[in-house]
Amino acid sequence: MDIQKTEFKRCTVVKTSGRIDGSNAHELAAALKAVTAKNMYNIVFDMTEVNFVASAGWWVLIDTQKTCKPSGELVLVKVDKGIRESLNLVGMGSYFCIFEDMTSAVGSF
Amino acid sequence: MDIQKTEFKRCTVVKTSGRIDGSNAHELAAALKAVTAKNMYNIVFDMTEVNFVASAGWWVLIDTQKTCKPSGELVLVKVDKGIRESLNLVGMGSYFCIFEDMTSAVGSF
Amino acid sequence: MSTQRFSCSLHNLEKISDFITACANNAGLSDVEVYAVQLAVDEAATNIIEHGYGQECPSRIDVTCEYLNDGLKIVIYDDAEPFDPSLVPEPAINVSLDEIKPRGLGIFLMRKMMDEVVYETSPDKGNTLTMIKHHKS
Amino acid sequence: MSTQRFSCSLHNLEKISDFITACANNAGLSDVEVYAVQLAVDEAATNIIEHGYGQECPSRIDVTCEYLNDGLKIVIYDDAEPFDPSLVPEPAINVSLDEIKPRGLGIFLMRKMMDEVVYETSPDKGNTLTMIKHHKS
Ligand SMILES: Nc1ncnc2c1ncn2[C@@H]1O[C@H](COP(=O)(O)OP(=O)(O)O)[C@@H](O)[C@H]1O
Ligand SMILES: Nc1ncnc2c1ncn2[C@@H]1O[C@H](COP(=O)(O)OP(=O)(O)O)[C@@H](O)[C@H]1O
Repeated sequence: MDIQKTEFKRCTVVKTSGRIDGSNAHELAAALKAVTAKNMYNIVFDMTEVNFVASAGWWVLIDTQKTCKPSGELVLVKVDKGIRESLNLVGMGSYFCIFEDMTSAVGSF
Repeated sequence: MDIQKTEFKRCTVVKTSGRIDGSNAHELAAALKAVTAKNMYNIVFDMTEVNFVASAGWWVLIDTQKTCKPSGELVLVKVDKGIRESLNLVGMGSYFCIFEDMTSAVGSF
Repeated sequence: MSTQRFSCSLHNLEKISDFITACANNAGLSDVEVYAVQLAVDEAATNIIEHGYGQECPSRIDVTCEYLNDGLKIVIYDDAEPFDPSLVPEPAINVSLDEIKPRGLGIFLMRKMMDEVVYETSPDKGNTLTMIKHHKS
Repeated sequence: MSTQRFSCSLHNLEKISDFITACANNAGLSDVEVYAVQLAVDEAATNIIEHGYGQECPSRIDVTCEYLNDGLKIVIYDDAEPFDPSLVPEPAINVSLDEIKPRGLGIFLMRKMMDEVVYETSPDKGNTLTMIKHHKS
């Protein structure tokens, strides 16, 4: 799993691509923990190139959101329609602000 | 001259397209003054679709930069090669931070 | 009808997904329906590998796609210990972020994503999970 | 060689640019060289309209493109009052933002952008500005 991080003045953008499932969710968890461990709690997760998120992936993001709040927040960018619908179906859509573009996400911090 | 403004939490993005010359530089000036008049001194000027800037245009941007600093700053995004070279040639390149992409520009505030 | 056998590693989740995605597309499901099938099958296979086989991987998972007139039937077979889903509690949904407890969404998601989800198990014949997705129209 | 006449409105700057851009492309100039010609001509035409004719617009500007073996020659003619560029002070360049004073960059830019810039003027024959841009190689 290839994970890129970009630090901006007020937030860190984390980006990966492809599938997030039971085989690699722990890698994403480690990458996000490395960010919050530096007390950086404003995180933008760029999902432009993510095409699948199993519940194992959502638990990682929910866990990160719990760590970030209330001092900061994890927000999502460019969430694919199918992914978004599955998130809403289990009532988890309300845990994340979802932005349509990167600029708006970074500009929200 | 079509000018779009988008307000983010820490900065305002101003975007136009085409030519900035003696015939329309005053329109850009008015749009930028409307931003600084609201005490918003962090401005990103999106030049992705700007293909020509005469000195009349640079004076507007320099004037805005003087108003913004030191409380804020006017930064430029996606400056075309020819435009950038002409700016450097007259020693004005140093007046502006130039970003390659929107996210970095907005993320700098 | 088409069956593929996968060894029980989490690293095969993507291969399983590729297989059932092709089936779901062939069955004429819409993009959102295809995603629903992908998610349900992924959660099911993950459970079998993690909970059923306990990551021990002595065996395999058989996935069968069967085209129906109005959609797709997927059968997932494993020979791990018998699993009785009626013993699994319903997850708490629509709770606040503070209250939510990790895990326990897989089976719930499968039921939400698919039109039918049936677990059959017997000590000698293993576990058979049958899931059906109908087209919308 | 090709000449076009433009009425002296700032709104014609774009048309003037379109004309000389086509010439510069035909002359085989590179993108950066074309931009240099666009900028020099735009500054020159703006000066004629703003300072020469003082926005009064009683007359016109003639722009001529002439292809050279090694580049492009542009001649801009107006019949406004005679203009003597030797009276124009050099702008202060590379000063800090606080110190920079607006305006006075046009002629400087023209000279930087073009290889030759020659002003000729006479009370009866008007002002002729000749600018040459050579290709790099
Ligand atoms: N195929 C299976 N074999 C054995 N146990 C299972 C199986 N599927 C689910 N379970 C049990 O049911 C529980 C709930 O499963 P599920 O809803 O998928 O959530 P999760 O896998 O996140 O815990 C699991 O924690 C496990 O104890
Ligand atoms: N074609 C012209 N006719 C009359 N005056 C001119 C002409 N071009 C330039 N000038 C004079 O020279 C000055 C400097 O011109 P220039 O370097 O282009 O800067 P700017 O136009 O920004 O003042 C002008 O302010 C004007 O007084």
